[in-house]
Amino acid sequence: MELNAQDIITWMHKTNERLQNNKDYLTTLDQAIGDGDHGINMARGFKEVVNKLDNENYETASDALRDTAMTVMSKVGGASGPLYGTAFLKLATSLKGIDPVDESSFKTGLEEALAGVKQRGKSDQGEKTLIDVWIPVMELFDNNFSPEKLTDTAEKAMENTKDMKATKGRASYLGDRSIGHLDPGSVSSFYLFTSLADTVKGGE
Amino acid sequence: MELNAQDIITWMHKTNERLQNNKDYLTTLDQAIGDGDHGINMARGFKEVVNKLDNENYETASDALRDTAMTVMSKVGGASGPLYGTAFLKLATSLKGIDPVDESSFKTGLEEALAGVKQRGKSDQGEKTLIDVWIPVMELFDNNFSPEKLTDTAEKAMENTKDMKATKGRASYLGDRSIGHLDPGSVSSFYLFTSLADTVKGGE
Amino acid sequence: MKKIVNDPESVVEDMLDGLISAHPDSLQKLPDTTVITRKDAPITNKVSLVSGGGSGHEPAHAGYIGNGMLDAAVCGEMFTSPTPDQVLEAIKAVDGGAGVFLVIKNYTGDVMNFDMAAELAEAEGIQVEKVVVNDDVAVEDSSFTTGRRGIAGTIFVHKIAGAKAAAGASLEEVRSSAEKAVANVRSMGMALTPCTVPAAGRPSFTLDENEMEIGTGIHGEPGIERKPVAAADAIAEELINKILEDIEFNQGDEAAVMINGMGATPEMELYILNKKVNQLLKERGISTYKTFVGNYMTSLEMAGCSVTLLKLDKELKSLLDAESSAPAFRV
Amino acid sequence: MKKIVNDPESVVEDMLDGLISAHPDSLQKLPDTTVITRKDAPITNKVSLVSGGGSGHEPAHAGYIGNGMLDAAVCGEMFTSPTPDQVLEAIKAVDGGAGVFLVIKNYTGDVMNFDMAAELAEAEGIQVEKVVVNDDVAVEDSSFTTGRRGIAGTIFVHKIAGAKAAAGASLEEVRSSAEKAVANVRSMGMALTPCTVPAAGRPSFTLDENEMEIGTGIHGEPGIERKPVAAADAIAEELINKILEDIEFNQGDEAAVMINGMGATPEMELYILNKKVNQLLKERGISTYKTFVGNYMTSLEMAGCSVTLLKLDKELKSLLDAESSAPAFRV
Ligand SMILES: Nc1ncnc2c1ncn2[C@@H]1O[C@H](COP(=O)(O)OP(=O)(O)O)[C@@H](O)[C@H]1O
Ligand SMILES: Nc1ncnc2c1ncn2[C@@H]1O[C@H](COP(=O)(O)OP(=O)(O)O)[C@@H](O)[C@H]1O
Ligand SMILES: [Mg+2]
Ligand SMILES: [Mg+2]
Ligand SMILES: [Mg+2]
Ligand SMILES: [Mg+2]
Repeated sequence: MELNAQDIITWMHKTNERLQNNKDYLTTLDQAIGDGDHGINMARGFKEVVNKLDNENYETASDALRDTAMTVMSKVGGASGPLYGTAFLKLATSLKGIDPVDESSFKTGLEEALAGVKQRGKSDQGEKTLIDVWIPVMELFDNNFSPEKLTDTAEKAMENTKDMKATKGRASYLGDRSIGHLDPGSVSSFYLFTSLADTVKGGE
Repeated sequence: MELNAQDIITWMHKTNERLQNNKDYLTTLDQAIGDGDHGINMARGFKEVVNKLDNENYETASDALRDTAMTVMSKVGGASGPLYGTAFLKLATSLKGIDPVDESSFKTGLEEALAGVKQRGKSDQGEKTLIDVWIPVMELFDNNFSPEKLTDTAEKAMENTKDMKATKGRASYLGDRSIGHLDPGSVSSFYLFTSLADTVKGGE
Repeated sequence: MKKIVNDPESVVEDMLDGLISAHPDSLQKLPDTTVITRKDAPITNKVSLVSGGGSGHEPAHAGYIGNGMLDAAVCGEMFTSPTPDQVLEAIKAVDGGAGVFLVIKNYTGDVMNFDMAAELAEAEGIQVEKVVVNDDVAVEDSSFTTGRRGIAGTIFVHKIAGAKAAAGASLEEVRSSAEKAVANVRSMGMALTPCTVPAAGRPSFTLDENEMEIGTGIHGEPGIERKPVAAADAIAEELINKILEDIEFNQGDEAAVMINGMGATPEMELYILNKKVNQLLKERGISTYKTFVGNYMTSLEMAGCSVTLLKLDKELKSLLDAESSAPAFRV
Repeated sequence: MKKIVNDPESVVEDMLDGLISAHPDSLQKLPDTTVITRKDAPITNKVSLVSGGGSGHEPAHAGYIGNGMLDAAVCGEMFTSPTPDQVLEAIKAVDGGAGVFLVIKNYTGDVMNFDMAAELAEAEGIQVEKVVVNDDVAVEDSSFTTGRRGIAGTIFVHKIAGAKAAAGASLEEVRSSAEKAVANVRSMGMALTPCTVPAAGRPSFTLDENEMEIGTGIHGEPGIERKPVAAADAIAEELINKILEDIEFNQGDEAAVMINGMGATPEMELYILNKKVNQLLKERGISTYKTFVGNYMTSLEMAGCSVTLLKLDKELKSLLDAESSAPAFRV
């Protein structure tokens, strides 16, 4: 796997498409155990991301990721804004000077992104948040990565959040009653990573 | 026809019963072309009237009517309170010193009651108000009165308000759209006079 | 009907008890009445203001009691004019020797009940004057009918008359300023949903999921037109146009604006409406002197709003700006 | 969904324009932001207060801008925490050299976004301190989870911290008084109906015609129990008991009370509730120092209420009594 600036743009376009198409679904998920804005937040933010990316020229993947981070940070809001923003920013910083991005560097980038998210969110694995999708995805890289596995892993991880009890984020107010619902942030993270898989596969 | 203090008490009891039983119906009528409180107002007021009448001793019809007037005035509220209050007060004043009340005096009393209502309400015949029931009823006395005719006349007069256009009271805001609805105050006046008919008939 | 109430028959009494509990230092309830007065009433030699009407329009009217506004509010049953004996108690309690001024909304019931109280008070030697507010342009003004209703514009009349009285004016002067306010104030309202009087238990009317009604009264009286819910800008335009058909403004005239919520309308929506109202007035060369946005004259949990314009002159401006300590209209 | 709006995507922007139109002399919007500040900001040498959060809770938070309360409010999208860049703009605009104090409600999003802004501001050489309000006893307080939410008690924290800052206190002193307020404030809410975010187009939850929910959050977060609508007195008792399980009051302790409407609750119902709350406090030997009844922290057109108690000491009482010119909290 290799990613250059154009791949990042493609990745974000595909992510945006999924978010726009599933805005209502994400909102429904968030209405069940949160406040019903996750779809609206992500759709608003990523619309701005692709807008931004389409209107600039990027030399490196890192540069495109940095603008993605800044746009997400200033346009998404809520909990997911600073978390995704932090993740992309850490990824961008970690990948600085590496172009195209190779699989091993990408894994290191994801590790640093995850560390940033955990610190920012004061959260960890098993608390029914998007972290529960990012960890298994991160572990896949530089190991036995393939686009199919990426989609598969992200999807399973997303589904696993259903049976978890939330201890962080808004769903934590529900305690045990959060069990049985998908975590909205994990679903948007699934869209992100399955879009990455599509990007790597090429085509469309 | 003759009315003494006890007849007035019986009359008000019968009126109260009808008002309590039809409170909801009157409210529905008032919701259509007014503000939906006529049933509530009249039921509240006449509950207090019978309460008052049951707890005092009255020598004359006039005395009982006076207390009826004062209670209606202070417990009904809205437009109907001062109008019915004025009517009973004028009737009481007109009948002072006449006991038992004969038909001819009663007619004079009703005439004075009507004059009071017209003056207080700045209203007259044909404006779709309770006046449209009181006028034909008044004309009946000392003429060819019978309890059956009283009920009949009041009922017809009440029904006639349906086709009128309101030019006074809350229904007047509707202009032509007030046509096709019974006037709530005319319906409560029908209850009043059919209860008087019952009282004169005796029994129950 | 979902409400935070105990016995539907005692909502007014319960509310007034809760009101006095919340304002023990400034308000009092006259024993065995539904009359609320300022605690320091009567104010010697000040003209005192009494307003009132049916309950269900909170903060009208008890919320407008305070220095520079009302001395007493007479609270009737739900949407039902208070009775003459109650109004009389209010008049007697607040008269400080300079007379009592009544602010009456133009409904048959209010007019009759307040008039009777005024007659009774005059019989007891108290000077009484009054003004009848009829700002609602949804209703045709005709001398053959009951005429226009009194709605949210009443609050401006309280303010003007109250400031005049607080400044030491005579009963006659208060009446003259109040009449000027009435002559220059117009309102127009609309509803998205009806409201339910607790004792009635069901709404006074129904509207379809995408219907609104223009011109609904503050007691749920039917309005003048039903149609699909329009955008805020279109609603603003319709309400403003209807008002400006009724009262002439010249280029450069100044107006006080009230964007009033009917009870269940989020403040957000009132401000969205205000944006357009402000712009429309600007386009017409009318200068907005002051704007009041909030729940001033409500209809229980009705969703909807009204817009009020008060055309100002120098006197009205200074009276509008004068201090008021009334909790619902602090200036 | 029936609302007085134009484009559901631009409700916040439209609202803020309408807000500025209504208060042109006291408020301003920073260009290209959703930040509202007092017009005379920055006040030299005064600690400045910045609060904010998602929109839809009006008058929170822009209504609390004024002398003695906030210097700026950062308005996020509907129910969505504002972003760090917006909070940073607010901090920069109001800093008068004595530092900026942030009042944050305890939601993951608010905490993260405000923290990031604080880090950015500190990097620019501005002193920043903060307090996180967590008054909602409907949520269990646990160090392993997100902890209790911030709801209507936040208004009292604005008032206390704002009065302290207005009195010339240092950033550290403001923080310490604000923390005292947070430690002593508790709230508990309930809902009769849900609300609808315009862009979502449907309510966040549904309740049956005779159901209420205890403990609902101000963003429609599910509460702790659903049951048939109870009488006002029973609701008062349930809310007060839940609060008093969480904070100890001793005989003779004084409290400030807030009876807060969620947006569509008639003031009448709030006063009916207050009657019982007042009585329950009296029974428990708690003395009511001041009571605030109204819409202070809403959830759009949700019907329901919350009760807040702030346990007072001498300092908190004098800060509560200090002057405030904020339109939604005039003292
Ligand atoms: N502390 C946290 N750590 C990691 N992820 C979190 C945390 N809190 C929330 N999230 C993620 O954010 C998502 C919610 O995002 P969103 O609805 O946009 O924000 P908000 O909860 O502020 O409305 C959750 O589904 C969860 O995946
Ligand atoms: N000016 C008037 N003259 C005579 N009767 C009137 C007048 N105005 C109203 N009414 C009567 O009063 C009735 C309404 O009473 P009610 O509903 O109790 O008062 P409100 O209209 O104040 O709510 C009407 O149906 C009508 O019969
Ligand atoms: Mg959310
Ligand atoms: Mg009526
Ligand atoms: Mg009425
Ligand atoms: Mg949110």
